[in-house]
Amino acid sequence: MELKTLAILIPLLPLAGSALVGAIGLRGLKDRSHWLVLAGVTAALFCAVSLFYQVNTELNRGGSETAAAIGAHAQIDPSQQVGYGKLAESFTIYEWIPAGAADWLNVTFRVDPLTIVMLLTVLSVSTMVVMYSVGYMRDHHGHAELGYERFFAFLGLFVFSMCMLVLAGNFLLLYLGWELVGLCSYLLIGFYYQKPSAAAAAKKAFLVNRIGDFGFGLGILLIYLTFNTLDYQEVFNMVANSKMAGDLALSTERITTIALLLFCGAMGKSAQLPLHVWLPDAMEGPTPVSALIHAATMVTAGVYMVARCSVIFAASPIAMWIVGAIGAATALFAATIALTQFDMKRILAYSTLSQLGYMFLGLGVGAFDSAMFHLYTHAFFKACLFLGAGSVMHAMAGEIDIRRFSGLRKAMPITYFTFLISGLALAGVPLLSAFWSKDEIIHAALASSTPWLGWIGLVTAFLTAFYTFRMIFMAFHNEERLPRGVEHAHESGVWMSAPLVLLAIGAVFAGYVGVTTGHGGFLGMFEPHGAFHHFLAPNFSDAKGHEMTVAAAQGVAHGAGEHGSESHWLMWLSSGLAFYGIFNAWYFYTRRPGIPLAIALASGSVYKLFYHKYYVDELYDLVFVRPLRRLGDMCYACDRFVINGILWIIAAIPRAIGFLLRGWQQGAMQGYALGMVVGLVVIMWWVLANA
Amino acid sequence: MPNPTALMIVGALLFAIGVVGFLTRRNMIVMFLSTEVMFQGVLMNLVGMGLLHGNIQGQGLGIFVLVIAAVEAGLGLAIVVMLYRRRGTLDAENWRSLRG
Amino acid sequence: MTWLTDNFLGQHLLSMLIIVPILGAIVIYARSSWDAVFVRRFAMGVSLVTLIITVLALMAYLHQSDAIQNGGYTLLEQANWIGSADASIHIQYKLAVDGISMPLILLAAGLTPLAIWGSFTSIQTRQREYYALMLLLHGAMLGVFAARDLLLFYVFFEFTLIPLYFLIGIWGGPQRQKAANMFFIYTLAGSLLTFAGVLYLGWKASWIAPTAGAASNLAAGALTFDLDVLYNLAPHLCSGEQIGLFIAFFAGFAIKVPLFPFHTWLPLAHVEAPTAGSVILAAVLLKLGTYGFLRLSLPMLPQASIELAPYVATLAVIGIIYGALAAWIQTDVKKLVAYSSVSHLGFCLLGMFCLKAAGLTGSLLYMINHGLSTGALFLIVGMIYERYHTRELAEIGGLAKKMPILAFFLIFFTMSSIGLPGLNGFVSEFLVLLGTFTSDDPKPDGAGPLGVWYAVFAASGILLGAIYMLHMARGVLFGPLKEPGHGADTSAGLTQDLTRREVGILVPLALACVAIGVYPKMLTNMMQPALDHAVLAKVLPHDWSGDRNVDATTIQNQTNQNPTSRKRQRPVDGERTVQTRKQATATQTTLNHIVGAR
Amino acid sequence: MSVPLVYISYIVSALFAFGIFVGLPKQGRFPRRGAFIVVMAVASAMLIYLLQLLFGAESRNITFCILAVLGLAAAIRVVTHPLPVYSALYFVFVVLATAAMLIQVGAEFLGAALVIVYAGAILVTYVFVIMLSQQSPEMKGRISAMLDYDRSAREPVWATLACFMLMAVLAGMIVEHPWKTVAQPLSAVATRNTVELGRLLMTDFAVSVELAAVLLMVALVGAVAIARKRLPQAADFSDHKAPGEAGKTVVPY
Repeated sequence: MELKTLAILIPLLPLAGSALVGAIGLRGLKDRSHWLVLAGVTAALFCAVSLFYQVNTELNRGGSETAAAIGAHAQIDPSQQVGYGKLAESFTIYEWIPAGAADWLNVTFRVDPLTIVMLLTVLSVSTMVVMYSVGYMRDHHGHAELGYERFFAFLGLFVFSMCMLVLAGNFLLLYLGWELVGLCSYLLIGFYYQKPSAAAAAKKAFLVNRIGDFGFGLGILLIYLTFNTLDYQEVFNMVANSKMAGDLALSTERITTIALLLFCGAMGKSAQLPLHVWLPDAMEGPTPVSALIHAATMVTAGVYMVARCSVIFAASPIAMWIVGAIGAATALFAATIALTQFDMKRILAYSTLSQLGYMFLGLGVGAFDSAMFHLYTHAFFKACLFLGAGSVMHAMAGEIDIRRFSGLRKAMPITYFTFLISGLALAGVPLLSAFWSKDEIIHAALASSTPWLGWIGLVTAFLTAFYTFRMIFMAFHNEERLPRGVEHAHESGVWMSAPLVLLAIGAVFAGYVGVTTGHGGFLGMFEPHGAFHHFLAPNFSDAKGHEMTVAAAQGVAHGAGEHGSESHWLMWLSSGLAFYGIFNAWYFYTRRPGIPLAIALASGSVYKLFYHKYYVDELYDLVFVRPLRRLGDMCYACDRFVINGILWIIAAIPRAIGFLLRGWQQGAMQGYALGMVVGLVVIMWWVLANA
Repeated sequence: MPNPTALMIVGALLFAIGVVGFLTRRNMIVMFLSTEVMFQGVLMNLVGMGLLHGNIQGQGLGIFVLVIAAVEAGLGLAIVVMLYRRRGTLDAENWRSLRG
Repeated sequence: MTWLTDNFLGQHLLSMLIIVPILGAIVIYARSSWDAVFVRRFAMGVSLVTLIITVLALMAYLHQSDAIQNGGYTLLEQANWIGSADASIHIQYKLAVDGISMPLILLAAGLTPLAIWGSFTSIQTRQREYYALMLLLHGAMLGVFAARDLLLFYVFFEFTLIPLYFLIGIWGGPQRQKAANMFFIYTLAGSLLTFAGVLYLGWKASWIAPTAGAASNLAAGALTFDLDVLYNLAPHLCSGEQIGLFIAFFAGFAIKVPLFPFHTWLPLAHVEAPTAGSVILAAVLLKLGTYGFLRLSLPMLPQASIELAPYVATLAVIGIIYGALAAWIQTDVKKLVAYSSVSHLGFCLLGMFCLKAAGLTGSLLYMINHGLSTGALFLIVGMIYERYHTRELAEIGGLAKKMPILAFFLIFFTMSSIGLPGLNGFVSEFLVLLGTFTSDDPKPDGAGPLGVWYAVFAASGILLGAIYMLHMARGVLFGPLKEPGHGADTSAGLTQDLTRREVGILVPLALACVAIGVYPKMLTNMMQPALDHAVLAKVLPHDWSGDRNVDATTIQNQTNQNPTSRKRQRPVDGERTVQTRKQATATQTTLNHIVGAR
Repeated sequence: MSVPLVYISYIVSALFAFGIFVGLPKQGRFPRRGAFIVVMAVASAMLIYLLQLLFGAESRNITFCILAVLGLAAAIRVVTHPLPVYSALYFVFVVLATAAMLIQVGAEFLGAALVIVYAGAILVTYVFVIMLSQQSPEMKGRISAMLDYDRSAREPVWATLACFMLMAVLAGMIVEHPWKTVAQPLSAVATRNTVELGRLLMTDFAVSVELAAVLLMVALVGAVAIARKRLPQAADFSDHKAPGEAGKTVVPY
């Protein structure tokens, strides 16, 4: 099929499934509702794969020029279209919004390597999660939960929205997808709407995202003001060319403002530091949702967006610095909180925050392809971890606090092994997927002008390994304990196990598309930067012109041995840290379970700070929510007292006159006659005076 | 031959006295009498002005004043009688239905 | 299409549009023997017939490609009302539609049947009078949008007050009399000033129009209120006159809209009004104010509009934030939605006064969208109220469990209201913000009077809007089930969840929301030429110090009723325009340079 | 010369107004007769002085002055006397004085008509009506025995104030105004007065005369129509009807 048809089909298939389920699910399909959505998402996945082959062919056809362009990036001709030719052109579906005289903001799609990567990631994880949900959203007897069809309709809608976000060819359509995924997140977090905490979490997620979107929307408006277009390629070309030509028409301040406003949106969506508060609460939603939306796909939209706008960001060193700093801060901050939590899903949520921080760190130092690589690997192992947690939760009748159970590895072997593998990947154990991607990011950071970001990354890597295995040891090891009310733990059914296994396989092997083998690097076999980076290279070739991106820009050359073994010390160091973290966790939580308590007691206030998530929620409540609420009270009071008071005063003037005149209005004829006489006298006097 | 201005002055005073009567008396019959006094004043003024202008038309109009006075007396008194029969009193204060 | 317009009725589609509902009202009121059920059905039938006539009018309008491309008006009907062209007074019965009024007529004609349908169970007393008044209101609303004579406009404008006054005062809530009085007096007080302005304009036209060559068939000194004549009066009004007139118009329209400090009647009226009254009030009657600004203030008083635009826009921005904050703390759901109207209409005015094509289109589209989504929200609130006889957030909650269909619609229209992309609210909100944000940017169509900061502050309304709407959705739908002790009252033939009738009311609105959100082109294609021609071309590119000969030619062109050959033609003289163009070209050159050889 | 004239006219107005005020029955008390007489005397004196000034040195018309004083005094008694019958009788004095004054200035016909119409017709009607209605008992110095509405005036202060202003403005205007000089001597008109008046009525005012006749006819019919209504009896008032409602139940005979 044609590229365009495929691109249109990809979002529409899940949407069709979702719409059908929404329309007839309640009456007709009931607990068979999943089939339509599953079919839609799977078909979309096949379309995406087909799209991938087409794009790959296209890239290879123009490959020589691409390589030349990248290789000779120092002398790129400003007038030349960037490497991947017509792929960069977005194609218009229809005219959407009129922005003044004969100027339309269109519904345009753009299919390029970055899109493909995101599509494949999103759709494959989605397929797994939809499959998993079929098992998860039922009780132990196989009956569907209340709202089963609603759940699948929302899932389908989410996949549609995410595909729109990814496929968008301009900023406005990106915003559409951006908001729609926010809506789906809202609906799915609030799936158990009768739980007040879920309802609150849904609202919070939407609102915090809106704060980000406020900035994002302004960024889009500013882009339109600056470039008079919202199309990706036109904007990027203008930025890139102005940078090349040293044109002053586009001041750096303007570009920085645009970049930072866009980054506001990314902070909201990807839960970066000041706006991270919604993500842990979002775990109130059903676990598949946490896996899909709040770990693998939606929250990475911010990363995707910054990567997509790499040209804009790369043009502003300040913005890049801020992105990196916030990423690093979030990574460390979230990891410290994760150390102290006991709710499995919350630990994973903070871990997600932390990993997203890594991605932004990578973006901030210009390693856009590495960040995307990490996004891609992270999707698999984090989804697997969440689904595993969901499996545990399902077996424990909804209990997820790791203090309440332990030693599950015997009863739930599949869950345990998949969880373990993904946990190892998360911890950054060598040869698993995250090892490659995380290491690349840290490497790029260390090589950049801000190496301290890399050091933060290394510390976080140690913490990650520790808290991951703290969770695994507490939940799956030691003697078997079950929460009250659960007679025996049992392994989940095939609907749930199959996705776990598939994702675990992904967690192991997904990293190898980004690795070059046979060059004699790490362990004598592996060098970073593989096919994945080649594939993405055209997207970031523009941005790599910037001096901040030197380290990552080495690209192909990196593995060729120019740096030799000197870069491999990092790989050894980070694997050592991972193992050290795992060892510590083992020691603390299996050998000497008293130690953590002792530490917690010894470091009382620090522990409490971590445990209460740095009191950020409380702070926001105090600083923003309450004053705003007071302001609302004031507005309403102003309405009732000030404005209505003024109105009353204005209305009192005629009322007072009427009150005065009422005395004259006695109804007696003679009274009126008196008035007449007085009037007559006045008139006559007036006439005489003027005679 | 007296000065017409003097006639007008007296007429004006008569008119004003009639007005006071109309305003102050509560007996409807007396109120009507007061209006008759006012008519006298008007009549004198008309004649006086006619004299001042040296023509007869003032007196001509005076005839009509008489006509109006007769009509007014006839109708007004009929109404007074009706009102009296309705309330059993001649007090004008008793009729206040104009009050809002 | 000739079959439609070549007969007598086809030539009087607009008159029929006004007369049919009013006749229906008279018939209903006169037939005291009809029982309530038949009265309802008859009223519904009349409103549907009106809708059909509207659709026919739309078809006839769309057939007039001239009107669509050049933004002129069509379906003209003209007759002398008071006086005649050769007398000293010339007030006409003149109806026509253009791309500005047609969408609003569609909105009014589409919503009234739904509002009437929605009253079937909620109105149980004095039904005959109720439906008669609804139809009367319907006719008056359509008349406002169709009128092309200022006095006729004003008559219809004021006439809408009377039915609604009774609708609120008789079928309203416990404080209905206070609300009705406040609504009536407040709006009337404002529009009396407007009337003074109207008279002044007519008087001014009476001695300027003949010299301006506007309508040579007019007798010298004839008092006229023909909009086509009045539009060309602007060059003859000095700055002070314009500002005075603007304030006079402002008094009536800003209260009607309602703009920020004049809005206090709205929550009260909304809370007390019966559901259908609220729907019509929010969806259509508030639009009379914005329509008045768009139709009268901007094109007639361009200089004052430009000068005062920052002030109006400031009020609008304050209103956006203020309304949103006040909405947030409400405990009465209906009051919350009412305050949201204040916030939303701030956007509407902001888009209007940024004087950019995008902003104007967004503003007009906002009128439609606000009508759809807020109207639907009021309907939904009414449905809840019918069942529980309360709207207090403290007394109801968790209704999603018992009323999933209602929950779906409430969330849907909430999302529409807070501007979720893909639904209608977003398109207009984005256009308004885009227009405001780029207002002082000379490209592509001249610089407007506002700056970036208006848009920045207004954009916070998006965030605040989400806050209060989700606050409401959460309170009503989510959380554990909470209902007043007596449970749902299903005595009037209702069911726990929505009945088929209620779903039937909401579905067309929802479909319209999606349609506008996904493919707004069908509306904007209609609006944009008309806005360009009838508003923007009259406000911005005009040069006030330039010579006035051009005006005469423009006037003649515009009064010419077949402006086929004029495609987006604008007067090209005057310093301002030239300057603007220079700037535009300069920018274009720079950009070309930036872009390189693209 | 004219300035003092105006002031004198003001003083006359004030005095007459004060006289009326004193003479009005207030708060159910009889007026103070002595004070009333004194004030009236002063007022009359002032009036005569004013009239003398107006007449000028060449013609001191004492008769006119006496008539004027008599007429005004009678008029004041009309409005101040508590008993309507007396008011009506005093009114006869007013009519007679007026007629005499008119005759004195040469309007003989009008004077005669005045006496005939007023004293002969209208006054009789008044007396009939007075007799038809309930009256206060004979005074005998006991005002409390009288009907409430006869023995207390309504807002005398404001009314006399308004009256003073009216008098002052009217008299001031008359005195002040530069009247056009007479086109023809008064005597020339006065000599053939009645003939001229008759001619005028039959020529210029012919239509008006017809109209006046019609008017009288209409008034006659109207008076009959009004008076012939059967009125609700006291029983009809027992249920408290709103003012104005009572008349609706009236049916013709």
